[in-house]
Amino acid sequence: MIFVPQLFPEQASTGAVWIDYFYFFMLALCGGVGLTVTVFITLFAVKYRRRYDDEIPPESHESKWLEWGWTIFPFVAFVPVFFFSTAVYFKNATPPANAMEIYVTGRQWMWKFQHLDGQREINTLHVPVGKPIKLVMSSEDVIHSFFVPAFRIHMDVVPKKTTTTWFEATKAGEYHLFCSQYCGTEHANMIGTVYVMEPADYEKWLAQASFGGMALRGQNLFNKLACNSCHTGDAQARAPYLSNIYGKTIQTDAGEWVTVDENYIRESIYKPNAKIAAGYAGIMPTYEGQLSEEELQTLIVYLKAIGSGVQQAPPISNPQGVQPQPAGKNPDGTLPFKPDSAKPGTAGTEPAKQPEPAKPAPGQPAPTNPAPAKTGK
Amino acid sequence: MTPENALPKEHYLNHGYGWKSWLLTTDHKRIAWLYLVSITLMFFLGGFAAFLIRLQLLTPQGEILRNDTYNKMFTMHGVVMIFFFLIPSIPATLGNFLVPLMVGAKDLAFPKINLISWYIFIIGALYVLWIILSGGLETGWTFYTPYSTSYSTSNVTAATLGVFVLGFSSILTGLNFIVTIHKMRAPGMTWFRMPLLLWALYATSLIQILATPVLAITMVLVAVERFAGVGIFDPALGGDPILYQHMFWFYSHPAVYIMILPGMGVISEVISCFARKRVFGYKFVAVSSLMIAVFGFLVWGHHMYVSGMSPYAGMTFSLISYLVAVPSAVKTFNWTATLYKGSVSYDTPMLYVLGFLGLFMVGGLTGLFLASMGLDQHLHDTYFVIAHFHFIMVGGAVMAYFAGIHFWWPKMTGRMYPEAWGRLSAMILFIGFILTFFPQFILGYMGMPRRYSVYVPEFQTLNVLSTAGSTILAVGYVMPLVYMLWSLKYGEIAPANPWRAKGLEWEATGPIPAWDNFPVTPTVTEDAYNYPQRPVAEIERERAAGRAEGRMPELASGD
Amino acid sequence: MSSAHHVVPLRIYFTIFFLLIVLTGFTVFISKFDFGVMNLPVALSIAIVKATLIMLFFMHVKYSSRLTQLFVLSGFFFMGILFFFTFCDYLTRAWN
Amino acid sequence: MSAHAHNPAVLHHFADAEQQKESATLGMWLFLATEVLLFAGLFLVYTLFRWKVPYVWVKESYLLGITLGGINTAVLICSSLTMALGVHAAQEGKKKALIGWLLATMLLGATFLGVKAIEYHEHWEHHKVPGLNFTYTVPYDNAHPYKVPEQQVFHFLYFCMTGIHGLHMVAGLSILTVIAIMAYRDKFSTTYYTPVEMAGLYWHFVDIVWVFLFPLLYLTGNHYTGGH
Repeated sequence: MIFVPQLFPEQASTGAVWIDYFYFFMLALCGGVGLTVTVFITLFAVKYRRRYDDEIPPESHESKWLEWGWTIFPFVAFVPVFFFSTAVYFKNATPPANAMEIYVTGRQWMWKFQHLDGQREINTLHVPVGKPIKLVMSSEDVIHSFFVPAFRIHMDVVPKKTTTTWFEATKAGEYHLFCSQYCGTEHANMIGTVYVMEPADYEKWLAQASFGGMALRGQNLFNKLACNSCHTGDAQARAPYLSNIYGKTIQTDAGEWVTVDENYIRESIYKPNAKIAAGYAGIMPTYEGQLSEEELQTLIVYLKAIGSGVQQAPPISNPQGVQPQPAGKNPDGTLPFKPDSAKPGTAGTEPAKQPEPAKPAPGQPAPTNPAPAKTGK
Repeated sequence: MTPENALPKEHYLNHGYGWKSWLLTTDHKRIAWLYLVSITLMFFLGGFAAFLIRLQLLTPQGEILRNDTYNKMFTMHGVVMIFFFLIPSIPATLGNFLVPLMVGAKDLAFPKINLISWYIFIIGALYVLWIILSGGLETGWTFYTPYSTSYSTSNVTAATLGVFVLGFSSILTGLNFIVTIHKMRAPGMTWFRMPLLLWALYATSLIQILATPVLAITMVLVAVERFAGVGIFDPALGGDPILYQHMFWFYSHPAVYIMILPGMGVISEVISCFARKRVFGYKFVAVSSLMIAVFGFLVWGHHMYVSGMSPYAGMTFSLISYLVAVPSAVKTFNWTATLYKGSVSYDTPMLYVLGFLGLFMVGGLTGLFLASMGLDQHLHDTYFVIAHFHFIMVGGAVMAYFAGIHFWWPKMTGRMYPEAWGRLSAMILFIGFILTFFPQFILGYMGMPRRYSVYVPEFQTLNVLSTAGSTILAVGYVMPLVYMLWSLKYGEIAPANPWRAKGLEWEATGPIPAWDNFPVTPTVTEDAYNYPQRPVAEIERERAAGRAEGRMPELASGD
Repeated sequence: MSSAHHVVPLRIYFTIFFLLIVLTGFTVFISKFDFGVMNLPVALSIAIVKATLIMLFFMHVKYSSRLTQLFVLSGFFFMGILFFFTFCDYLTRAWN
Repeated sequence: MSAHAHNPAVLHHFADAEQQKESATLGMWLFLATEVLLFAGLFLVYTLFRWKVPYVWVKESYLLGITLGGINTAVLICSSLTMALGVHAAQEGKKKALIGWLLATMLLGATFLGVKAIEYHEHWEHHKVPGLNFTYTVPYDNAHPYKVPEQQVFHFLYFCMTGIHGLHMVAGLSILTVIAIMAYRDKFSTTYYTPVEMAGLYWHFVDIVWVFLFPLLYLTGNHYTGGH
């Protein structure tokens, strides 16, 4: 291997295909132009070399046609190239609606992942083949950049903001995950591995370790912070009812319309008075500095979960009342939503067939790095 | 070759002796020398850092530097090479020397400001050197926030203020050039009779004047933000890191044109001289410089496709980025056409120009890859970007700078450099360059991110190639330093116009200009590059005669 | 060129001064009212009028060469570019 | 060469006084274009934050109060007039008038800086100096005190903008001092008064910056009445 260097990266996602097509198109186009001009330069330089010291070249005439020609031609020619390149971008830009979400936190100098089912990993990411994965990313400190060459995806991970990217892996295997935005001393070691697994292996991996789903952690936090003391859903509520609100477009007191998405939720938690829902007073305190990035993400997931047509948890007098539930078990009445591992989307297994919950006790930190199931390499 | 065996009695170099006559001079030619010496030192400092970087990358685990030392090295390499070498390189040395000579003036419009700008430069340079020696800087030359404002523990505050100070050196030089070109042209020197180097420097100066202050204020904000703990750019304090990127690239993208445009000007000068032909499409080449300068302001967002910027803004930037390539392409086509039916010699400056044409073209064309939003998804911040940038900056700007230094060396010093050594070093540089940077394109597409002090093993082979190339490159850079220094004392005395070049600078007094350039203000009566041409009819007659006598028409170089 | 020795009549200076003071009073007066999003455009328009008066008459731009006028405009033109493209990003972004 | 031997004010590398004057004017305007872009960076930051958190901008601007700022605006406009009159006097070769107007301009400039110093002192008293003694304004509309970091950003920008403007004023005062001394020593004539004109351009430019700073910083919150 050492003597025959690999010259092309693995192509392991659906998006990579188009990027590679465009790359080869550009290689052919630019290579063609470059070679042609090089041939002309060499030809002229050799053919018209100076034969003797006092040589005087013949009269030359400029051609306006030629000038305007090679000015306008590239101008026009670049437009379709631009459209091709932009089309590739936008083709890859929007994740499919059924994409599975994974929450990513970058920090100096590691990648942390939270799966909706509750798995948490550091510097490893397990995903199934053939399933679109949407990464919802944020950073705890400086700007990082999520870069998986085999998937040809690349997105900056910005502190206090949510950015997203997505991919659909096409080949099982282990792939490098790099941080490509310089982030400090150990930047070069902020490397992770993406394990792309066959769906069956992925299911096995999922089963190995799980806790209460991410939304459940969010709900606990929601109660613990006593958010439900205002967001009650009563007629006299001092704050909007949050059930079913995700994805809706609501009006603010300034009369603007905003869509409730990840960044709006984030803003509303950190800067409650920035865009107040119409009809309510700006009385919510900020939680800036009180929540870790991962905790915030669990809140977002919780609000999204109760946004998908299920009821918000009723207010609970004792915020500590709800204990984390093992994933895979259908929770009792206090949890009016289904854990996401039970969604039919997950690699086709039915919720009933979920394996038994894993060993670790609730509340204990995430299990990290379960032995990777067999991979394609 | 040598009509005279001695230099003239009175010239600008022996006009005065002692440090005062140099450090307090307002003569543009001496200030050019002050810059030349300063930036040469900076070039080798930055080059030393680059060499350490390449040595570190010889093995995946990097045996030489600790991670933070490595980070300081690439930061030093970037800061020194960009702010202290590339930006002042051609404008402040060749530009300072040539602008008044080329327009036919005694000096720049504001000689004192010119000297002040060198002092600002040298103060900034010493200051930044002190920063580097006293603990260093490890943010990368881009100073991205919030790393630079809140997390880096190195000397960021001091360094940003250093860059702030330095900016004014650049601004003052640009201001001087614009006024000189507008107001000090000799009688008859119309805009379309100006040498193309002047057009290029004029366009460069516009960028220096209009873009640099934005960087300056951005750097002040970073410094004050660090000092006061307020968040304009740090999101944890309410700021916006992407705003920083907008402001930074508003300068730093046009800044790459500050670096390459003067190089393009030099190429036009040299290629027409060594092809003995007027630059083909003179007006297009001239105006394309201005086009590059103006459109260069509209494309900064192509550095930010994956930063979280709006994709619609990205589209706009992408389209304009494609279009900004057109004027550069036009220049390349015209240079190629200039060779057609010329009389091409292979003297050292011309070898550098031919090297430039090839390398700049690769650099420019790969720029189109990066202008594409789709491909940038993959190539952003990888070695592909590094390779592209170095093909333009080292393969382009530095090659042009070397071409220019060799071309005007006889005028600057009154002496010739050893020609054989010159040709050898040009070829070594070309080969070393290709070997160093071409593998990086492949590395980049394979996904090796930039600014990595250690890397995964599969990237090793190409990295070894690249490091091997860099040793050749290093030899290529040291050679000119040695023989140029040698030639200062032992070089053959140069004739007044060794290349039989056109242009007022060659018509100034003798082999080396006098203190006040022109004893009598010259009057310009002809276009630039008005090289003698043989009428086609005459060539036809000779051919016919030759055919009649049954010999090959050897003399005619065109057909 | 005529620009070099153009002497502006004193009457013009005093007129401009008077206008500037009036406009300052006006901008203070009008800032008492809340026009919502129009607050900034209103304040800026008045400021731009004032700045233009100062430049045209106090700074003699009206009597200067075309070249000077061009460079006066270029500063503001490139400032406009900075604003335009930065807001191209922010105004079309899904998040801010 | 000999054409300008009579006029000692023309430097050796210029062909004539006309060329020298035009060069100086163009150079000055280029420098001012640079200054425009320097302030453009600050205005961009200002505009962006104002767009993002308008409520903070209104309420923090309200705290600045407009009295002193308004006085300063008037002072600066007066100083622009006196400066213009000074240049006029120089054009007509009236030495005494020139020195008088220059001194008046400097006096007004110093007044401006004095008022600014009083304002800065007030901000210090009110704990509104970012990084040194900043206290967040507590409730806007409710009883829950909380930090809005952009509050500090507003005052930070305020200090940056007025501070850099103030530095320009100080530089302007120094330039005017030099010009006044030169005028006193009869350096100027009806044919050579370029330095006075250049100093004037600079002074007016600094005035123009303030013309924008005043509404942007002080008047933004002027309609705010304290309620929601």
